[in-house]
Amino acid sequence: MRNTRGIPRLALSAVAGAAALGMAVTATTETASAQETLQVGAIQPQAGDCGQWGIPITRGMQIWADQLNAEGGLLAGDGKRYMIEIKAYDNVCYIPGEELKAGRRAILDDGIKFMLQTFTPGSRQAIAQMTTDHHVLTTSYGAGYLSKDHPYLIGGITGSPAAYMLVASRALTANPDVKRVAIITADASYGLAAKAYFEAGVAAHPDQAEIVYNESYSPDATKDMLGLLTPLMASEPDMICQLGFVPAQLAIMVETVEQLGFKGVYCAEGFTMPIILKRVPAEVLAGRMYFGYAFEASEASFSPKGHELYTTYVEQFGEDQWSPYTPIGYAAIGTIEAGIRMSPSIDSEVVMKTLLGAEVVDHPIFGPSRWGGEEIYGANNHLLTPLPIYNLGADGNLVLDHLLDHAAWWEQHMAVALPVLEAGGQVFR
Amino acid sequence: MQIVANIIFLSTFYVSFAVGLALVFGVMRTINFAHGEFYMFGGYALWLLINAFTGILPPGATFIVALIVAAGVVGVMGILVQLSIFHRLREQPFSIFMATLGLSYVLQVAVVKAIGPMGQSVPAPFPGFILFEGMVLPIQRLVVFGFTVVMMGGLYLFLMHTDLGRAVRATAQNRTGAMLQGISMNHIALTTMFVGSALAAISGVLMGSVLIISPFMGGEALWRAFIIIIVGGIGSLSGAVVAAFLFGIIDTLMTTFGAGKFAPMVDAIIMLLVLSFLPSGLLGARE
Amino acid sequence: MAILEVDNVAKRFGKLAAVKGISFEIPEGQIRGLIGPNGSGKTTMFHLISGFLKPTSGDVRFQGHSIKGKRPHQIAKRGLVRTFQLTSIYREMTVRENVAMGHHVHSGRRGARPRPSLENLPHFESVDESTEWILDFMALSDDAETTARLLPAGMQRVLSIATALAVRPTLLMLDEPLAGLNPTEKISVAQKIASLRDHGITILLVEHDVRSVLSVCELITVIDFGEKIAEGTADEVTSNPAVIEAYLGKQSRHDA
Amino acid sequence: MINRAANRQANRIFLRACIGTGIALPLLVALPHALSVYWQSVLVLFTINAVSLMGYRLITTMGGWSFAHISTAGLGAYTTAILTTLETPWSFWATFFLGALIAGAFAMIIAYPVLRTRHYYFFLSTFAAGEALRQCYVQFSGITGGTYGISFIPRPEPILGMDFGNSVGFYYLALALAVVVGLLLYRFDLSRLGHTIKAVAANEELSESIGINTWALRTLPFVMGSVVAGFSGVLYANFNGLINPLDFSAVLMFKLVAAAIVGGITTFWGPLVGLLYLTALEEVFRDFTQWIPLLWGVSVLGVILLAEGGLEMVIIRLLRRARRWWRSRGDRPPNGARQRR
Repeated sequence: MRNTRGIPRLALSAVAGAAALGMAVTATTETASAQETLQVGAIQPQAGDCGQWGIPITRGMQIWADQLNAEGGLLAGDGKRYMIEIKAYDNVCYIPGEELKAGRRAILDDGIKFMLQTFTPGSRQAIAQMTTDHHVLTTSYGAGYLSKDHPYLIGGITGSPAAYMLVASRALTANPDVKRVAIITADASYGLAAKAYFEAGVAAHPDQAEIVYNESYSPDATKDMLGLLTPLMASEPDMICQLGFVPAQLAIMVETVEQLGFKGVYCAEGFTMPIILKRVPAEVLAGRMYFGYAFEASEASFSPKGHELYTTYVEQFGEDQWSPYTPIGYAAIGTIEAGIRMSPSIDSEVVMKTLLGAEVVDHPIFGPSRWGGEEIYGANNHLLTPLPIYNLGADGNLVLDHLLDHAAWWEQHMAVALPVLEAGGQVFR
Repeated sequence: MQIVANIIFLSTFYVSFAVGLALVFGVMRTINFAHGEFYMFGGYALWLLINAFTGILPPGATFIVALIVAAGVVGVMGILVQLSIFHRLREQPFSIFMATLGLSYVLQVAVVKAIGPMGQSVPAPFPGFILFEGMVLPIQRLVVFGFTVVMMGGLYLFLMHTDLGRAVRATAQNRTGAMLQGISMNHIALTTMFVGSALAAISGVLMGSVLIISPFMGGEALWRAFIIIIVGGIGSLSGAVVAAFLFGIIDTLMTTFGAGKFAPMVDAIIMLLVLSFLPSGLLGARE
Repeated sequence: MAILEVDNVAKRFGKLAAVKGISFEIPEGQIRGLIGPNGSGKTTMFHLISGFLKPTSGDVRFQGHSIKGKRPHQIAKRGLVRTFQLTSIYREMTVRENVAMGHHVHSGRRGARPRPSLENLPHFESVDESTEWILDFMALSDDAETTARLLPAGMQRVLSIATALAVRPTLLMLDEPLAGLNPTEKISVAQKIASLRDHGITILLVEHDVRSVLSVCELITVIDFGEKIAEGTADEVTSNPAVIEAYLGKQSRHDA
Repeated sequence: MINRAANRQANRIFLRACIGTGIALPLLVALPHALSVYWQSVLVLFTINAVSLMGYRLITTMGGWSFAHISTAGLGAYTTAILTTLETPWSFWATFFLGALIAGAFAMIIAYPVLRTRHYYFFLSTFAAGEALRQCYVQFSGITGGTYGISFIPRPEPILGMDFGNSVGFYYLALALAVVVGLLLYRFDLSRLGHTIKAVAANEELSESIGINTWALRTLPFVMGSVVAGFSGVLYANFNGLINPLDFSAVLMFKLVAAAIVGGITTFWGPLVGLLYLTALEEVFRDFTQWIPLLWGVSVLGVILLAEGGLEMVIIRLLRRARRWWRSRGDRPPNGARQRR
């Protein structure tokens, strides 16, 4: 009995082993085939909990590629059209060591020359040297970390973490009666960055508002919103700035603080309105929900081209899978698209020099934008795209509240904002 | 005052999740790592049924349908796990532990692939809240509290007043003794896994109505539940309830006083100390 | 001189007093029986002497030195070695490896401390020779290469005694060495125990089954409910009314 | 008394292993030159993980599956990261040994609580200890950089004309460590002490009763394994040039445990087979990243349910069968060999 049972098991294992070996061989010998295809890398969480962020971002990039490919490819500055292929690499929930491993895969093995990665300083620093050595133009949905020594790292758009500062500031400007601000962020590097930028945004309105609550929560521990938000509400804020909750959690947060009697305004990077409106009626929330992060594709008026992203995504994956994070990858890779369009060659060094050398970059979503970042990063490698800030209309639809000029805002408020960012460990000069 | 309500609601959550795990742990003397995924299935059962029955059934009725359906389906899954893993690996608790850990990875990816990675939430089937003595009491949470009490009551009746339940209890307290009395281990194991898994699913439905539903909600809750049943004492359901309230208090107070980010460290240290120096927990039987 | 002095030893588990102040002495070279009905506290007593449990009060002296609170391995190193009620062997090792492992305290460069009372046991320079001698003495040579778990229960019991013997104990404590053996095995193991004493080893054995002990032991201590109720020769003990009441009374109830 | 025969036997096996290593070494030295830069980096990480796993396997010989191994390795990593990025930086080589020492010291401290537990309680208590340590990396941000971690850790300064700035040079450093650690641990595994440790794991009560200091013999492999983890952590930090608390999280610990389970821990080389398998799995299916956790899960589940003892046992059985076939191929009857059995 024993023996007869053992044989198929052994055979099974042997076959599985052989198959794995066979696939390894084919995988390594297979090289880039089509000449006219441009591979673009995406280092994002592809599995596990953080897939909630990474997978929609990657899908957004895929739709970007599909749209270009449907036009016959991306028309580069050299006059040729290039088909785009997105290659996804997993950083196992933003682990910098894994970001590096993924970077090695993309850069050293697959020869990727254009790439999108996470904005957190740890992740950017992880592959900074490699992008420089191998001339890999690497964008992100924000800056996070930039350096003169690493010119291939660029901040593609106004996103993490700068957008937090701008949204908080806009909400204060629009609501002069807001005096007390509560900030609640995740105890992780992205959350701590957001904390500093929210603080900077509030600091730009010294005569108006003060921060009355400013805490980090552990994203690992199961968090009951009611318990988490009760102490926040005890500080009697009239504005709540949040970063770190996934969309569904944000919906529960809004419902909970409403129940606890909150009447003020919210600011966050993105609200997924359909799920929030299932919980709290639109007439209650109208005009109180400030958010902005790249752009919100489900709102059609800001960018018709961007809205196509939304319709395509919902078609492919369903409305309940829509995420405010989908557009950020789409928008950030647009900066590289702009670079390739204006560069005389698709050589990544030429694209980098053309892009950074341009006075004004015509971004496919945001239009003409200028470089900035010198004061924070010691390098003008952050494209300061205008930030559309949204709000909820009385009819339950999103409205474009304001288009904020990042560069102008910075010029006006830098003197007060910069020291706050420095204190928060966000300045990398 | 709100703090008191928060402590009760959080403890309710801990109780409803930990009690099934404690039952399985007590009888099988090993951990079913996939318990967290069974809980997650409960959450998704609620989400799917709410989506499917919108406009057909009132959400409150759907909520109750979800409780029944999830308990039944996931209970059967528990039986399958018992037959395919626990029974084959009996007397090898560590292998069971690792095998179910492997299973939990498989189930997570299966849900990501079938439904999607995005966390979901359902609007409260019983919306609204009441104000009482300065406390905000969301009705859905009161409903969850009520169902948890009913669930615990049902479990109590089952364990105390049915022959099968008494046999389960005897096994949890003294395995060898139970075997000597002629209790069939296979029978008890199947019962326990059915009941334990169904409890996980019920907890998932209850919590899915107030928390986020995601493919990974089980993993977070499981780590918490480990600590609770270890502190409560292996094999002791009352210990699990006491520990759940203890952690409900500790966690609520830590969050209230701005030390929430230290919660994982404090939990880990408590767990380490209890395992090492008080292995029978607060109310557990000595082994 | 007494090799082991148990002096008013007591042990409590929370509220439960398992052993309530028991005293006895074992003179060198004796085979002593420690009997009592189930749950009388004899296995607890065994654990208390061998260091697996720490007495709540009282003292245990071995060769004149207190061993209270010492760890079991320290006590074993001094020459007080015990076996276990449920046969304890290295199941996956061969019989030879089991016995060789028993030489742990004598292995290595420093080797064994001489044990004066063991002059009747031959001295060996290497573990291999000693192992060979013990296998031969315990009649295990034929099965030396067998994996221990494959041996019949009786042989496993013999193996556990052989492993303990490898430590070269001056006092060997056997926990129910005859339980669960068939009559032939019982006779052969009892003979082995008797011949160990002839080699200068003092023996304390715990038994539940009175009849099998009576023939081997020179003196018997009877305990019940954690207290010593009698001590004497086999005849004295069996005719002691307290013993009959506590022990045989229970036995008959148990049988019914 | 000396157990001469066993000693001689162990020396013979060890000599064979040394010769084997000696033969394989030129191949291992030449290997990176046949690989692309990317595969060189895979090779370096594999070697560092192999070192860590050898330490892990040593811990498992005392009967417990630790879940604190990765966090402990983190102590080595943080030691080198902090000290080599000071304003007056330490030499890598000093931190190399100091890091391992600190990891060992930590193991010595937590040995007292965690070694009181057994089986999966040990697993859980080491999980708790590891998580507590990892939370220290997060919360003591003044020293550790908190959730940002530490970046731009320099590579080791050259010695004897060896440059460790590139992957090949670093590989030689990792390889040297792997060979030294491997041979030392292998000899230890064969030694009397190694056998006694396994005896303690097999039957602790009996071992204690025959005079074995079981506490010491459970602490020893735990501390030794952790020192080895410390070494691997130092190399990990210096190779990547950055560390972060997330680098020592449970996901990556699970990989290590999975390697040991898939490969098996009976033999010295079992876990390395498991690591090779999982590394290959990850590389082969890297375009299907969303499925990777599923593949891990299936591998672990499959091995536990279908191939008890891990791949090593499958390999051993295959080898044994091949040998039997080789021997019997001369005198096999023309047909019906199976029916006879």
